[in-house]
Parts: sequence; C-alpha cells; structure tokens
Amino acid sequence: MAVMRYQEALRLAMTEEMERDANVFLCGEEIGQYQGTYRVTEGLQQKFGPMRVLDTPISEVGIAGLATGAAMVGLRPVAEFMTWSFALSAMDQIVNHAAKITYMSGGRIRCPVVFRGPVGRGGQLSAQHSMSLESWYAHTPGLKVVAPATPADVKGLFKTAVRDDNPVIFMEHTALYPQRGEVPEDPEFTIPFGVAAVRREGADVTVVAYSHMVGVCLKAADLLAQEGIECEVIDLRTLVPLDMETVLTSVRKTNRAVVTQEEWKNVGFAAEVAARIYEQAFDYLDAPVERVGGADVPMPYARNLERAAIPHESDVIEAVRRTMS
Amino acid sequence: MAVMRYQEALRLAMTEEMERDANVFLCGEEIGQYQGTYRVTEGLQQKFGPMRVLDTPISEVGIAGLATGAAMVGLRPVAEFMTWSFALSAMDQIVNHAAKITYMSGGRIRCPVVFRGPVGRGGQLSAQHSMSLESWYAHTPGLKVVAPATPADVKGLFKTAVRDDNPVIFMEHTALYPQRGEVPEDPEFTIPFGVAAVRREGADVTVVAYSHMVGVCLKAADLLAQEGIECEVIDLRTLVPLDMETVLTSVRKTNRAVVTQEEWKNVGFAAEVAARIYEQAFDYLDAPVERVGGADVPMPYARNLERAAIPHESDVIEAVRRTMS
Amino acid sequence: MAKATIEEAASGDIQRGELLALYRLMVLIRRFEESTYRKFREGKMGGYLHRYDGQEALVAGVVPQLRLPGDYILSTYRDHAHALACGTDPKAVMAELMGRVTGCAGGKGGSMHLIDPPRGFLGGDGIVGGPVPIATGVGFAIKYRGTDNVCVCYFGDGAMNQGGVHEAMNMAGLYKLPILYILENNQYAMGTSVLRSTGQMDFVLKAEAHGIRGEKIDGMDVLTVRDAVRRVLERIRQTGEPYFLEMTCYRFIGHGIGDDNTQGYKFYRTEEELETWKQRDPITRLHDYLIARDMLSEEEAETIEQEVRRIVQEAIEFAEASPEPPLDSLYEHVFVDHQE
Amino acid sequence: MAKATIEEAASGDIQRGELLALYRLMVLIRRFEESTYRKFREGKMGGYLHRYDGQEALVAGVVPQLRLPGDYILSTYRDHAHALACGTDPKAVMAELMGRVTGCAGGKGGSMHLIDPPRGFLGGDGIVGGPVPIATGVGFAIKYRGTDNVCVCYFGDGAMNQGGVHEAMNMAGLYKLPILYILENNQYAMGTSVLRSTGQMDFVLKAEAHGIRGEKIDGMDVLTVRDAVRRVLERIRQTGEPYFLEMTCYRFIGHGIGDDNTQGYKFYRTEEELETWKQRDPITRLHDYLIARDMLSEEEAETIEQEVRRIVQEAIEFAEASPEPPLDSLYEHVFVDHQE
Ligand SMILES: Cc1ncc(C[n+]2csc(CCOP(=O)(O)OP(=O)(O)O)c2C)c(N)n1
Ligand SMILES: Cc1ncc(C[n+]2csc(CCOP(=O)(O)OP(=O)(O)O)c2C)c(N)n1
Ligand SMILES: [Mg+2]
Ligand SMILES: [Mg+2]
Repeated sequence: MAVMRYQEALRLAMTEEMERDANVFLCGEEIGQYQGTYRVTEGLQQKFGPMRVLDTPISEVGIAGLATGAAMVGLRPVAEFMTWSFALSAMDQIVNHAAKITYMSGGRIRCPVVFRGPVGRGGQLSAQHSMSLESWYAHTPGLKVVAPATPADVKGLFKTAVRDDNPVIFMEHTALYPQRGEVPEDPEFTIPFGVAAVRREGADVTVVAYSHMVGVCLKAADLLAQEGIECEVIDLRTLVPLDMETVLTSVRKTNRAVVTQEEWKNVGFAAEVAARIYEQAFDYLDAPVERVGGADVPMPYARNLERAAIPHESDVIEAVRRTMS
Repeated sequence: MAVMRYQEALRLAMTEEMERDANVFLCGEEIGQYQGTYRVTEGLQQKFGPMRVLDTPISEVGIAGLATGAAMVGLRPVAEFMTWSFALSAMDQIVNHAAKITYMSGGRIRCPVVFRGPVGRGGQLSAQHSMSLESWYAHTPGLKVVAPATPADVKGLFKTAVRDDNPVIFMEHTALYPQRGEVPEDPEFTIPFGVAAVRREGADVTVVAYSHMVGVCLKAADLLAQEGIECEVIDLRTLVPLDMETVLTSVRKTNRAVVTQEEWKNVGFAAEVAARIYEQAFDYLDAPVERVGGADVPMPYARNLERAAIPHESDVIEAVRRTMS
Repeated sequence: MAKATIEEAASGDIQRGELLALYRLMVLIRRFEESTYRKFREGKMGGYLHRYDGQEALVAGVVPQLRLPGDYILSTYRDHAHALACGTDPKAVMAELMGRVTGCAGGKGGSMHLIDPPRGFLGGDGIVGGPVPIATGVGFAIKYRGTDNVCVCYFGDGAMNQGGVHEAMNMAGLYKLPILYILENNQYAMGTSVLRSTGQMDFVLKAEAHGIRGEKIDGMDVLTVRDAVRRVLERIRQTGEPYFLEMTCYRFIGHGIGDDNTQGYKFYRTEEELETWKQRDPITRLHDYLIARDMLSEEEAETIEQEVRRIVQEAIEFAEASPEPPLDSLYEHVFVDHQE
Repeated sequence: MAKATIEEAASGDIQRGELLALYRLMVLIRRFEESTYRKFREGKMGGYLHRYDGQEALVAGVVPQLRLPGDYILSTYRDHAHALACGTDPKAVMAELMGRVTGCAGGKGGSMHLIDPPRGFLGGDGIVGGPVPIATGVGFAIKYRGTDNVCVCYFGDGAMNQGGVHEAMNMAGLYKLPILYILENNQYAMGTSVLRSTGQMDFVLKAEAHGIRGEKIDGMDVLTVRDAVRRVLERIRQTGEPYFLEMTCYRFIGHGIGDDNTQGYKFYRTEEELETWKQRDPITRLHDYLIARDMLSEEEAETIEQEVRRIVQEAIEFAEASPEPPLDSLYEHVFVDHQE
C-alpha cells in the first residue's frame, strides 16, 4: 500500500496497463505535450511516446471515432474527454457505434474502448461545463458505467475497464483528483465491476452514493451519528453493471433508504435505484425512499447559486431525517 | 371536428401556425422538394416557398444550430430530425445551447424553437434507427418534452409547442402517423402542456403511458376488462412539464400503478414516474408500482427479436396482473 | 472458350481472367440487388433496402485490389455490394437481409449492418457519415502496428456534409493515416441533389482542405476505377498517407424501399436524367468492351448470367430455409462476456 | 489639443477621432483584462478566465464598424473584449465576472457567457465551435427578414477542427447567408499549436471548400483589420454572401486561469516566441503610429490611460458592491414564463 492522490492512482493504473499491454494507448486533447488539463497524464507522453499518448485536435467526434475504430480492430484505446460535458458532440459515436457494434454484428466485433474524463462540477464552471449525464449512459445498453470514489477504486476499476472487452464510460471527478488514500501497489490489483462497497455500516438508514457523493454522504453520516442515527453508506462504484444485492441486503436490514446523485434529479440515476428498491424490497420499507440530487437547472455561475444547485451534507441529512420521521 | 390521420393533423397544425405567424418556418432534411420522408410536410414548400420550408443538407449539428440561432433572434423555427435517432450528433446544440441559453443569459434571451420528428421504432429498422431517448431530454432542464398519442393531441400540442417561448422536444411516432381520429378544426384549438388525459376510467389499476404506448395500454385494458379488471389509462401527453396530479389522483383511487414506456427500461422515464408515485402516494399503494419498458438491448433486426424487444399488450396485461396478485 | 468458367479463364490468361471476374462480380451484385427487392415486396425482409444498382463499379473496381484479410473496408447502409465483393457468402448476406440466424451478423444487424470481420469487412453503418470517424481509428491501428495495410472507407455525397466526416478527415490528414476515402457521388442524398446540398461542388477541395490529396474519377467505368485504385493503393502503402477518390456515379433505383423505382424519384429527378445515366451502365459498358475485344462471347455472358442467378437463387433458398435467431438470444451480445 | 478627450477629437477631426477611439478601446480592454486577473487571484471570481491580451485589434478593428443594434455578434468564452467593444457597460461586465445580480447576465452566465442582446451581442459560448452553428441561424434570420445586416461570428483556430463548424459553414455557403466569420488565429488552442492540430494550415482553403470566400490578414494591426472589415462588410451587405477572415494574432497570456502567464505556457511555447510577438503589440503599434503622425501626444495617451483606469476601477467597485443573485432565483429562467 502507498498513500497517493486519486489523480496519481489513476496515472499509475494507466502506466501499469500500458506497460502490461502494448495495445493500450491513450488519446485526447492536451493529454501529451501539455501533460493533461488536470495533469492526469503528466509525464506519460514523455514515457510512452506520441503514438501511445496521442494528442488530438479539438474534435470530439473524431476522438470517439478514432478510439472506437481502433478498438474494433483489436487495440485497447483509452480516450479522454477533457470534461464529460464535451462528450455531447460525440454522442452518436459513443451510443450508435461503440455501444452497439457488438450487438449489431451478432457478437462478431468486440469494442474494448474506455471513454474517460472528469466531471467538472463545482468551481463556477457554469452551465456548459458542469454536466456528467451518467443517467444517459446508464440508460444505453452496451455501455458499462463506472464512477470511482476513492484513490484505490480509481486504480482498481480503471484497470478492470481497460481489460474489459466492452465499451466503458469511466467518470472521474475534479473534486476527487487531489484526495489522498491508500492504494495497493500490486500491478495485478483490479476491482471487479458490479460489486458495491459498504463504506460505513449502520442499522438505521441505507444511503446509496457513487463518485463524489460518497464523501458527502460519509460526512453526513458522521454528523448524523452524533445525534444517534447510524447510516449504512453504500458506494455503488459501477452503475452498469449495478450491484442491487448489496443495496437490497442493506435495505432489508435498515428498512429505509436515501439514494443520492450529484447530477440533475429529474429522470436521474437515483430514480432507477429507488424504483428497484421498491420493486425488490417493497415489503421491507418503512418509509418512501428519499432521493437527493442536483437542482434541475442549468448550472448557474454565481457562487451562492451554484452552491444551492449542488447537493451537500445538509441535503443528505435532511433526507435521512425525512425517512426517520 | 373532422376525421383525419395523425400525420394530417400535424400538417394542419403546421399550416395553421405558419399562416398565423410569419416568423414560423420549418427546416430539415427532405422536408420540402421531397415532401417529407414520412410525408408530414407534403405540399408545404409548394405553399410557403423554400425559405419557410427550408431543405437542408444532412447536417444535424447545422440544423439544430440554425434553428437555435434563428430562435434567439426572434424567429420561431420548427426543425425536423428525420428520425429522433439522428439527433444524437446534435446533442450539444440542443442541450448545451438551446436548452441553456435562457438561463445562462439570466433570461435576456428566449429560444422558441421546436425540435420535432418521429420515433422510428418498429419495422425492423435495427439498432441505430430505433431510439427515442425521451428520458435524456426529460433529464435536461430547459427542455419541454411532448409525446402526443392521438390526432387531436398532435394538433393541439404542436400548436402549443410553436407558441411556447421555450425549446420544445416534440416526439411523434411512425406507427401513429396513419392512425385516424377526430380533430378540432378551430385554428385556435390548442392543448396546454402539463395536463394529462384520462383515456379510460377504471377503479382497479392506474396505467400510465404516452405516445404509442397509450394505444397499447388501451388495448390491454380492453382485454383485462373481459376478466373484470378495470384499468384507468392515463396519457401523460407531456413529460416536461409533468402532470403528476392526475396520476396521483388516480393512484389514490386505484392503489395500484403500472407505468409504461416503449424505450429502454433501465433509467427510463417510467422510473421517474414510479419514483414520484412512491414519494407522493406511498401510503396509498397496495403493491409495488410495475414498470413496463423496452428490452435493454440495442434494437435487433430479426423480426422475432424485434417483437420481443418492444413492449406489447401482453406485457402490460402481465404487469397489471402482478399488481393485483 | 465457349464454356470456360471465370476460374478457368483466370488461370489461362490473367488479364482476361481478371476482367471476367470483375464482370461476373458486377452481374452478381446487380442480380442480387434485384432479387432483394422482390423478396422485400414478398414480405421476407424489413427495414429499409438500399440497393447498389448502377454503382457496381465502385466496389468491383476496388475490393479485388485489396489484400484481404489485412486491409479493411467500411461502408454505409448501402452495403450489400461491399459484402459480396469482399467474398462474404451470398447465402449469409441474404440470410442477414431476411433476419435469419445464419446471416452474417446472426440476424441482428440486417441490411444496413452486414459485416464480415475475417474478410476485413468491418460493416455497413446506418448513420450518414458514421463510418468516417471509425475509419480514422482503423487507419490509426494500421499505423500503430506498422504494417502497409490500407483502410478503405466508403461514404456518400450527402455524408460530406456531416461534421464528423470533417473532423475525421482532418485527423487523417494530420496524422497521415493509410486511409482510402471513396466518395460514392451518386448525385443525390435521398431526394437532395448535390446541387442543393453543398456550398461548393468540388469535393476534392474538401479533402484538400484537410491536407488530403484527391482526385475525381468516372465511377461508371470499372476499368477506370480499377486503374486509379491500383495506383492510389500503391501510393498509400508506400507513403502511409490518406487519399481521396470522388467517384462519379448514379443510382439507377430509388434511395430505399420508401422511394423505389416506381414513383418516389419523380419528386427530384427526371426520367430523362435516369435514362441518360443508364446509357453508362457499368455492366453494359464492360460487357461491350469485352465483346468488342473478343474477350467474351454472348454465350459466355449467358453462362455467367446463369451461374450468378443460380448463386442468388441458392442464397434465397438457404435464407428462407434458415431459422430466425432463438428468442433467448435477445440479451446475448449486448456485452461480450470475455474479459482479459 | 493636450487635454482633448476622445469625444472632442472625434467632433473636430473624424479620422483622428476614430483612431483615438480605437486606441482607447484597446487600452480599455487591456486594462480590464489585467484587472480581472488580479480579482480572480483575490478570489473574487471563479470558473476559468480567458483573457484577450494581445488580440485587442480583432474586436477594436471590427465591432465599431458594425451597425448596432441591427448587426449581431457571437463570440467564444474569450469574450470580455467583445462585450466591451459592443458598448456593454464595463460595470455590468465586471459584475458578471464576479457573479453578481447586476451582471450583464444577472450573474448566471459568468465569464464565458457575457451577453448583451439590445446591443446585438448574442453572447460568449463555452463550447469550442459552438457559436458557429448558431451564427447560421442568425444569418438565416437576417436573410429571412430581408435586411442588409450582418452576423459576425468569432471562433478560434482550434475550433476549426470541430465538425459542427464545417456543417455550419457549408450551410452558410449553400444558402448564401450574411455572416462574417472571424477566425481568431492566435496560433494555439490551449497548449496545441496550429502546427499540431490541422492536416493543412491554410484556413482560408477550409472556408473556400464550403463555397465561402476568404482571406488572411494581420490581426496584430488594428488599422489593417479595420480596413479589411469595412471592405468586407460592404461586400456582405451588398451580396448577402458570407465571408471568412483569418486574423493572425497571438495571446500574450496563458489560455486561462489554469495556464496563466507564470508557468503553464512553458510546456508549449518559448519565452522567445512570446517576446517576438509582443514586439507587435497592437496597442503599442497604434500608439507609435499616432505619436509618429502627431495625432497623439504622450500626455494625451496618459489621459486616456487614466480615464480607462478610472473606468475599470469604477467597474470593480460597482461589482464588489453589488449583491449576489437572490437564492430564490435559482429556478428562475429555466423556462421563460411568457407564452404567445
Ligand atoms: C445522421 C443521419 N441523418 C440522416 C439519415 C437518414 N438518411 C439515410 S441515407 C440518407 C441520404 C444519404 O445520402 P448519401 O450520403 O449521398 O448516400 P447515398 O444514399 O446516396 O448512397 C439520409 C438522409 C441518417 N441515416 N443518418
Ligand atoms: C467541445 C469542446 N471541447 C473542448 C473544450 C475545452 N477547451 C476550451 S478552450 C479550448 C481551446 C480552444 O482553442 P481555440 O479555438 O484556438 O481558441 P482560443 O482559446 O485560442 O481563443 C479547449 C480545448 C471545450 N470548451 N469545448
Ligand atoms: Mg448520394
Ligand atoms: Mg487559438
């Protein structure tokens, strides 16, 4: 184990996978000579050269197409979107091509591509730079969707993503990049998809989260513990495949659930998790499942409005209290 | 009242609105000289000329941008996507521009644009041509989302869409185009957004639908009535704004609900409706809300597989029965 | 020579053999396409149906020049001809069009998504412009691996107006990727004449704007196509740089099943225009060329005709006798199970 | 003349007055930008901060030539200068950058989304290439209404690689829309030199490929820009056709706040290169030109400097004294309430 930042753990995972498999290459805007907008790929072009760390023009369709096409003929591309908000123009390549080619070809083509990048929410980036849209990707059959919350997870899940023979949507978070944690140094350390982690045990309420919301929920749980409410905080880690078993086991114990997400609440991923909890544990529920999500507004720039648009500890705390009342 | 096809009612609505307001114009691929891929715009270029019925190159980004930009300076564009599946490349213009400009400008710009087109599901169009993705649009703040199920509704709702000062996603359905129904001839006939219609009254189970699923659910309800189960079928008409009141009133009466959608089930719109029913009528529910949706697979071509991937009367019937058991 | 099959001819005289093979391939494509229309009308197929009648030279002049497997081909939804030219069994193509489990995509893809990876055919694509960004990745993979292979990417005149095509071509020009772009300029995108779809009609200039050399050639003449492509492929293999060929051609039938020859085209093209182009039918042209040079007799032509009709008929019988995919395969292939 | 304000000069000698106004505008932009950096570092602003230092001639030579309102302007996230040139109150610009309710977008837009519709400024845009498709619609609306107005659309060299830009330019070329495209070729897109982003460096050719005429001019010289733009605007108003101007320029500072002058640029450009371009500073150049022709004295220059600094200082004070938007406005403006 070594203590490192989320960002460094991700870079380490990239380095290890590129060393392990010569078919793995990275592409994206400013990832090479500039060393990455968020320094995730720092030093990698120097180490692996310009073909394996490919700087691209600002052409999201082209980037997604390049990665998808290369994957279709056996390379293992890792394409970066500078932030996930910029993937919107590439949606046709991601959804109509990468996600579908295996199915459309009756399994004759595999498409082992990783699309990765940060979610840039927070920091007053305003309306066009603050989306994650994981619910869109999770809605689309053929895409796996991963949203790691810790340095160890970002390493282990990234390695699994690279080794997976299917297209993977890999969402990081700028607010997590600087966070530190213990990370296994074993280059064979991977974390399987579809296995949620119980980050905190508790008997009173199940709190479900992923990505940045895991930390928010853990802080909320600490505060609630002071007033005697014990939350069980579950980190989904991967949205597709989704580990409902861990969630349901917890809900059958606590009889209450709060599902959280940072992105817009309406038709968001939390609605799916909530619906499944009801469908699969209806008789165990003592209260309606609460959803915590971002305000359904384009992200405003002003600091106070932005703060109000993003869910915080206090929102989780209130939701937990509602399930208890 | 006159009896006409859904397609004709839509064309009539277009004609009336273009006659009423010189700022209204249509743009899209093959809508003019070719008279529309599905003949929706038949005769309109002949009538209104090439500037008001603008044929475009196959440039979905350009079309969405043209419509959005023209709306920003006061015209009232109606942009057609030949099918909604092709809107994927235009996602950045729709979501990052049309949907957000009013908010980003602090209300200083309005963007009265209608994006319309058919959902092409059914008919073995296979994976890339069979999406509707209404859950994506409904997830996005700043877009209104409309999915009419009848000839009268397509007329009344389209006129409201054109007159609305906000961007509207208007989803038709190829399978509905030939369907006939009574349509008010009054050129001032409009249907307000956010008002669901109870298409069939019933005391046992509330069945929620929109677009093509309304007809499917009505047929299912007829069959169920033969065995003594009375469904109340609610046509949402608009997904944003969403008329939960009508749904809740019904659920409080029936204590059971089935929510349907044709598109992929996972993280689909039905999850949101189901979550809201639980949140707002938890104590009235005698059974978990059932969801009926499309199979979570890219649409297969083979006739038998396609049939299996789309929800039918039998799926609704089974879901209703599950809520009763 | 009267009863010589193409194979025999090929072994005796390579030049003549190759010519006869081209001829036979074009006839196969034409008869195959004609049969699909009948089968569609019989209700045996669904979806759209985009035929290649009139454009045969664009694949017959190209695909036999490739090294398959090794080189790669990407095409549009108008892809039956490409599959046949790559050597995909006509039975598997027909079965795919009928949505049968024996189809080249197991019945899941259909007409727009024919595919045959072992033969280098990476598939059709239902999205206009869609294959061009994909080709960038295929070209990149070739360069990454350092071979002298080529990726051939077909797309239509209408597709030239898709932004992704420009992003992709710019990247190919920048990175110098071994891609041969073939613009199937059949004058129309559905009902839209090129006259009404582009701000500027010289498509080669659009490639040059991204640093890609190109030229415009007569796509109604298979020998012109063949010669140009041989020269250009050689160049790409040597330099590793992309090249753009605009091939002028014409589709003899409507865009798809919703616009079949019976009526739809009347909105956008005239009977006279169609007839003028039919004078340049690539099959007739090669036929007359071969006859004039005594390389083909009418008898031999008839033999080829019969042979091809038999192949098409067998394909139909095979497809019709094949079962639909099992219902429990619905969820199969959403993901590949294997993981490294 | 020593104490003449620009306004006085303008009334006395139109030529000189205009020149002084250009000079003053460029100085205002430079001082304004410098102040935003300080305020950002003080924590008064958030997000990114894309400054225009060095590129002033691209707006000063253009915007005063427009008929506002009537004509329209669209720009990128590097948009402070465009707002100021349109005549948006510097107070409202600064307040927007600080996220205050008095900002030109009520504090909801921020640095990348300055806007001033009554003055024809349709806003900045955070998406690279984003404004170009929008401009097609604005140009179309002008044509639809039949006026001789023009839509000016700014975008960067990096944006030239966005597909939507090509779709939009092709449509403008096809429909002949009155759009003036201004390519702000400042040599870099973030850390990517144009040498590493395009398959072919002649950007004018990329416009011509879509049927749009264009030329490349020196964007470091405001008088060159002004003359070209006057001529081109005249042409657009008369013909209704689009035009493309590539303006060569250079940004003197980093791309944004994450790459400020202190360090980031070292990954992609040298001190020497920067210094060479600074020799061509458009402000110094006009200053020296005016001094050499006795149209400006050092005293007058200092007066302008003071005047501008006062304006910037007042803008800062105004913004800092303004409240944030009320919390209950969070859900306001998601939709416009009004309905026809
Ligand atoms: C992105 C997208 N937009 C629209 C369509 C509908 N469509 C299918 S084919 C076609 C015309 C394409 O014309 P062209 O590229 O010239 O190819 P051709 O059909 O002539 O071979 C259109 C508009 C589509 N499939 N994809
Ligand atoms: C679609 C999209 N991709 C990436 C970005 C991130 N980004 C912001 S500015 C920029 C560079 C743009 O360069 P250029 O167009 O030359 O304009 P300049 O910044 O030089 O004025 C990039 C990559 C973005 N905002 N939008
Ligand atoms: Mg064509
Ligand atoms: Mg630049």
